Amino acid sequence: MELTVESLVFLLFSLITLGGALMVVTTRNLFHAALFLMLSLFGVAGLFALLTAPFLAGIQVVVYIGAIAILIIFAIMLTPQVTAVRPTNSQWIAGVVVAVVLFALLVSIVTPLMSELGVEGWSAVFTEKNPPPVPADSMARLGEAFVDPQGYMLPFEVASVLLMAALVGAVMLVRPARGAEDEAPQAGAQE
Amino acid sequence: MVPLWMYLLVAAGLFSIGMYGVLARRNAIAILMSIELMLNAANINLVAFWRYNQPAQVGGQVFAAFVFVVAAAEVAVGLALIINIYRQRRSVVADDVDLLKW
Amino acid sequence: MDFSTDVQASVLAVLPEILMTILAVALLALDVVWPDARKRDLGYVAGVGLLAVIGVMLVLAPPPGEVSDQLLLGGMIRHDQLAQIFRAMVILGGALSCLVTMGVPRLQHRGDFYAVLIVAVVGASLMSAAADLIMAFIALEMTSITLYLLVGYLRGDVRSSEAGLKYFLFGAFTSALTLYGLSLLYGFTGETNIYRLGGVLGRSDLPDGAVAVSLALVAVGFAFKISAVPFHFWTPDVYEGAPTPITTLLSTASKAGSVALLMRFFLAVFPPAGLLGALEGVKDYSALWVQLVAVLSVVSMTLGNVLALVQTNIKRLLAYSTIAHAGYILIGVAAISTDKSAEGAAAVTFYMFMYVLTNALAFGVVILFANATGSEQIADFAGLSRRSPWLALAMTLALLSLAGIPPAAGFVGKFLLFRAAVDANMVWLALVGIINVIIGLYYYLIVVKVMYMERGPEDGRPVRVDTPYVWALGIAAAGVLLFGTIMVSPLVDWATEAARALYILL
Amino acid sequence: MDINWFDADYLPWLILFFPLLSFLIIVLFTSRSRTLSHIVALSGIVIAWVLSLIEFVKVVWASDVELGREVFGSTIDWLTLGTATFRMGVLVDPLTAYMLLMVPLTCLLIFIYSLGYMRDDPHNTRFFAFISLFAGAMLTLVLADNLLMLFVGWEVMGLCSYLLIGFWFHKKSAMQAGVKAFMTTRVADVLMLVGIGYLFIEAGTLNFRDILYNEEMLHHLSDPELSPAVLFGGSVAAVVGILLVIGTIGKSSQFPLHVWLPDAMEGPTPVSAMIHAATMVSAGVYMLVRMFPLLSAGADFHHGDFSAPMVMMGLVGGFTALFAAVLAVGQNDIKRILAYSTVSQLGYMVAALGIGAWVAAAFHLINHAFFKALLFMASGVVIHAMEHGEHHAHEHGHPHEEVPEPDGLVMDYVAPPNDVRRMGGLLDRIPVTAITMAIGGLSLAGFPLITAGFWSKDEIIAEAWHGTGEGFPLALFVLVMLVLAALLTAFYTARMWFLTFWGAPRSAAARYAGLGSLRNWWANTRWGKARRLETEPVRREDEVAARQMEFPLIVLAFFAVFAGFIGVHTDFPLLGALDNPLHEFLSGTLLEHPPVFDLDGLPVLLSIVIALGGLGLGWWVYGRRPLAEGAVDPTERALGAGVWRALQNRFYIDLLYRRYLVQPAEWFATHIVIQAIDKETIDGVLETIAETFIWLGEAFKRFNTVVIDGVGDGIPRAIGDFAAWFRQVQTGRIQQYLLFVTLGLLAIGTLFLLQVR
Repeated sequence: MELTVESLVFLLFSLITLGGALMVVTTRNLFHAALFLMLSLFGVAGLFALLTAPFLAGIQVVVYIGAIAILIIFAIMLTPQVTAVRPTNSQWIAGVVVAVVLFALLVSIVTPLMSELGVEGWSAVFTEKNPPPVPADSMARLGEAFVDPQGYMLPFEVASVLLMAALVGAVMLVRPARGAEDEAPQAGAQE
Repeated sequence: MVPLWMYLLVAAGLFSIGMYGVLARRNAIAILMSIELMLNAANINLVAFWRYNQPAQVGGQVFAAFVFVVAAAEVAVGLALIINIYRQRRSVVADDVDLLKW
Repeated sequence: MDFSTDVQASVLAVLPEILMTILAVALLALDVVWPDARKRDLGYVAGVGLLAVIGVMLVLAPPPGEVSDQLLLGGMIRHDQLAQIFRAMVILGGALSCLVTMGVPRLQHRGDFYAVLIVAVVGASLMSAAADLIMAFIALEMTSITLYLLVGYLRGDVRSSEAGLKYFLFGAFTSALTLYGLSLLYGFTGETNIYRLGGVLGRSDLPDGAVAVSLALVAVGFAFKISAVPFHFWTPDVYEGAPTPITTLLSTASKAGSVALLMRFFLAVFPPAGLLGALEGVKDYSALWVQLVAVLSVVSMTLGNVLALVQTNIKRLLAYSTIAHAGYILIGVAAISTDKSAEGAAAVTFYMFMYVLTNALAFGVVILFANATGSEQIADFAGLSRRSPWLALAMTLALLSLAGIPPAAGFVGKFLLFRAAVDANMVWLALVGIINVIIGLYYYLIVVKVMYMERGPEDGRPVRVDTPYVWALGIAAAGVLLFGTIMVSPLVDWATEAARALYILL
Repeated sequence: MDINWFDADYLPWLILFFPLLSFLIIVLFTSRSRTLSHIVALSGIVIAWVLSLIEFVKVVWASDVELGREVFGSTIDWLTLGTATFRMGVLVDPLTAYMLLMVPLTCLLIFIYSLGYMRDDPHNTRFFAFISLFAGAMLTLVLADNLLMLFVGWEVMGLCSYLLIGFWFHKKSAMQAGVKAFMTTRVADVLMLVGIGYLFIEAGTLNFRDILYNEEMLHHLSDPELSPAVLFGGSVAAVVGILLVIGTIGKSSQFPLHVWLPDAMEGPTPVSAMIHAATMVSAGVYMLVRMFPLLSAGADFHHGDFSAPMVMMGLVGGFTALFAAVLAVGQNDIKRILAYSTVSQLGYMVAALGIGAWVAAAFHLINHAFFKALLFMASGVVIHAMEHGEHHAHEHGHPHEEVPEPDGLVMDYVAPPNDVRRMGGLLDRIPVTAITMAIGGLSLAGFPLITAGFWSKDEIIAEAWHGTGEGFPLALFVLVMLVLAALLTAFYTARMWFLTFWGAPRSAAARYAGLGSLRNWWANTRWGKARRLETEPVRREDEVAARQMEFPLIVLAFFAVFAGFIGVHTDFPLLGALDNPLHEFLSGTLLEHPPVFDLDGLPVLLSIVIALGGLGLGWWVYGRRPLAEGAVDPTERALGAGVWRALQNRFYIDLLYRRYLVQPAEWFATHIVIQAIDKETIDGVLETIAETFIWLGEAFKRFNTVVIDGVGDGIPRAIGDFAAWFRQVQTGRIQQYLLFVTLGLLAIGTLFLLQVR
């Protein structure tokens, strides 16, 4: 890979993404983890932009970083832990092993690595470097596809119903108790 | 441009890191964040494949957009459940939630 | 391949979903408008409304064989008999769940609960018709996300909340795995339509390993939904903790939709070479999933049955029974690849149909009983036959059906499944199934024994059965009995026709 | 639809419908009222019985026009699968008609008997519900026109037997016996179902007429060339046949699956009668009789060419007949004697089918049902009388003999009221029972010429004799086994009867035994006074109950004698004048009429000799000098010689037993020495024979306990242990679950990768 500006930018965003992700899963402080999550997601947004998908990059920033991550931060603040607990559980070593094995498995199939190591017919051949350019009206077509009955109108509508149901349910689940219909906290609610 | 497999490599890495987080983090919210990482890995895959294989179509982008929607709904629901648990137990450590077993 | 653009057909194809969405919104509105005292009737609105949707669907159903291969709405939906029959059972499962909800004091008057429940049913219904990866993913998530909520809906109840969290974490994790697999499949082929994917995949020069791994990733999501071992761990905990109507829904609608999607996906995306017209050089990946399904089937049946032997909570027992039944169903799924006469798929369809009814029946009785006594322990069922003979009889019918004893429908279902396996040259699988049926008998009959043979402390005090229950249990029991005896033929015919639609690949 | 339900074609539906209806009504509506439940149950079975008689008459009347080629029946389509259609239907051919004569009648009598017997039981209504279902299931099985429906009835009966054997569920042993019966028969049922499935795949139908009355089909199934199978001589018919025979081995409790039946005695006695005579075990043999054309397909057994299922039936049946007869000799529980006797008699029928004696097997099936139902119900009366006696003995100040009830199934345990050693002299107490039981016993033993049992048994032995004459080894084996078994049968029947009714009472309970009826009258006669019978006031309901129990005995005693005359060989002097209507009638069921062999005097003589010999031996040992129990009672002491003898006897068994365990070699010597010194030679020899059999019975019993029960109970326990251990994996910790999921994924992925390489 020759060092073009593009590849440098790619490396930068990749490092942000992966580094942020690593911090998310390792850092002790949950609040910091959420901030690193935002960082990592920002890296992903950068990768999207690099892939000429400005719309998705935009949503990534607005929805993920602007909404989801903020929601998570709120939740973290709503659930303060009394004591600073260990960040990892007792099976973290198994977790590392499993994650590494899975990574190796995925790498072996989606990169030409195995071919370069001389294993025939194993790895994928995703070595494409120069794809055709993205049409200029790509974003407009994307927008049309969402409302085109012969495009993706159905999933679009379904997704809206899904969001509605999720929000109704989530609100019902966390809204403060009201009247007799609501249940008194039970035995499990020890302090 | 950068070859396609590099994007896939980043996605695979992100996915595996997320998986480690799910398996190893104690805090339920941290687990939720790790799941978000995994979903983002899939999204990188989708967009990268779209860009390199068929930029003239919109399939990959649409797919990725729907993943956003689903992720948003999932986070909302997940956080509601976690807050609910917290109200009862004053703890969101996943391992402590083991009343139901055997 | 072009997708049909027929507007009328398109609307008809998603009419049940449209109607159900309207129903859900209407319930939310009524929840606000109606006075509290009347709110319990929301359950009738939901349950009867869903039943009406089935009616509308069946009345407007395409005549058999006419539109069996139509891909509509940009290829998102395939409107065929398979979708129809699975929709029918999904919605039926939902309707029965709504009716039995009316007996749960803390849920019966909550319009939002019914609305979310119906959205879950919409998701499951879309799963049975989805013909596109995007649609399938959205439908899958729609069911899952709403079910996470519903499982944890009892706010003050520690067990419900815990079950909700567990189901959520398990589901979100496996759906991430599935999504990754789907993204790879999309990437390898550039296609999202299930029916186009198969052809592209078969003719591509992709490395086999890549396809195999993506298949494994996707399979995890399906295995989770139908709770096959080793992706079953959530099942007992969630079944026990969830509000029982939701347990009913989990084991009926959610499972049925997943089974439909599973069959459609495997058969269309990784078709056996013969189905693609035996072109030269077409790759055949079907052996992979057939083996996987067969192995999952064996371990699910065996572990499910064996672990059920040691349970004392009836909901947990039924959870392990569900795992075992996932194994039985997978017997039929394993048989669908080699068998052009569609027997395997027909057997699975029939089995699922009867399973929906049977489980609704069993859980209905469990809810009633739990409300009356506050207990879900098997031991507390002692003397039920003296307290409420009808209830005991209904439960016995459900258990006989699960155990596969005539005259309940379960017998025919198991028979068809095993026959399909034998016809597909998987005699060993059928034999494992039969051995498992014998093991299973034991724990089902223990419950029967407890109900009929033992005396409880409250002998003679009948369990009160409300009107909605009479309806729900009556429908389910009649179904179990009729589909096991005189109505077998019509249902098998329908299932066979549905199964044939599965094999028409575009 | 315009159906005349009283047409012979549709009537069978009604026959099986009413008992099932009674079951539903009792369970759902009348379970709180005893009287109503009784009425419902009784009306159900009475209607079934009357309709069966009508059907039977119609069939016999129609048999002028070649019944067999024309049969009655109707079918409905039940399940269509592609080209194959399952139909549910009823069929009445001569064999069914013959069964219809027996099944509803016996069931009805058992119902009447149960009215009296179960009078004081708190779960009375439930009992009637179950036996109604049981009867309905049996009628379904008998009337079915295809194997699938037969199997449905078969399974429902299995369920009922489980419920009924475990009816007294507060007794742990009863519960365990129920489970054991169910699980044991299930094993065989599953194999049978596999056979049915295989038959369906090969034949495309399960309808009896399409398979069994269809030469082409039978030929197709039995020809290894046309339809090759994997095992057993290469024909489908053979494989299916063997699987069906296995089904019967379980259902009719043939060796080695006979273990459940003796324990099944834990159920109420009417249930035993039901299971052992009218329904369950007969169903197994009935199925074989029904499927005989398939079992014998392709074999020319008249010329020594037996098919694999037939050889299997011959070997299993023959062995079981003798094996169970030996066991019966060693029992002290009156119901267990009868239980083993049933096993033995069923072995007779199975063996008879093995050598092709089809008509004889069916004949014996019916006769056996009559006299065995009689014997069981009579034994129930005996037990009732003994319990009654125990109660009264207690009231009269006799110490209550406390035998602690065992915790679960114990082979050795004999409930006090069932123990023949504690009986004796019941003849005066329950004379009607004693006499009817004697008739039943004689029929079982095959008392020559006048009992039903003689004619059917004789016919089986005659056919075996004929086969032996032709030089078939299988026939010789069956002949030897059956003759020995017949000898033992007569012997243990005599032993049981004499121990129960003869001589003097051997316990307080026996002395006060009675039903509270007839007894007063009896006791006031001079003879009764001479024997110092106790009197007591009789309550009216006791009187009614006693009649309810005795009436069925009398009816059955009639059949135990006269049911045999319809099957007497035409050439038989005098009685042959009846012209053997049975053979002619039943033959219509088969495609190829079974041949009638010429009457041979030798086997008849042999039958007479063994029956009389066995009975004589029994009389010599038990009747001539009746057994008495220790010198508790002055009356017993008066029979000094007998008491001494009894003591000697008991001591002797213990000694033998102990010696055998300690010093096998010394045992024989001591045995001979004692015989030589102490006893007259002939007595000694006879004693030895009797004792040997008893000892053998004990030994078999041990074998049963240790080996067969051990394995049968061991496997379920192992599964349970595994489950309890594996359960630990479900820790409730979500992340551990997810780890397992990931491991599963990795395993699948790795295996896939290895495979595509």
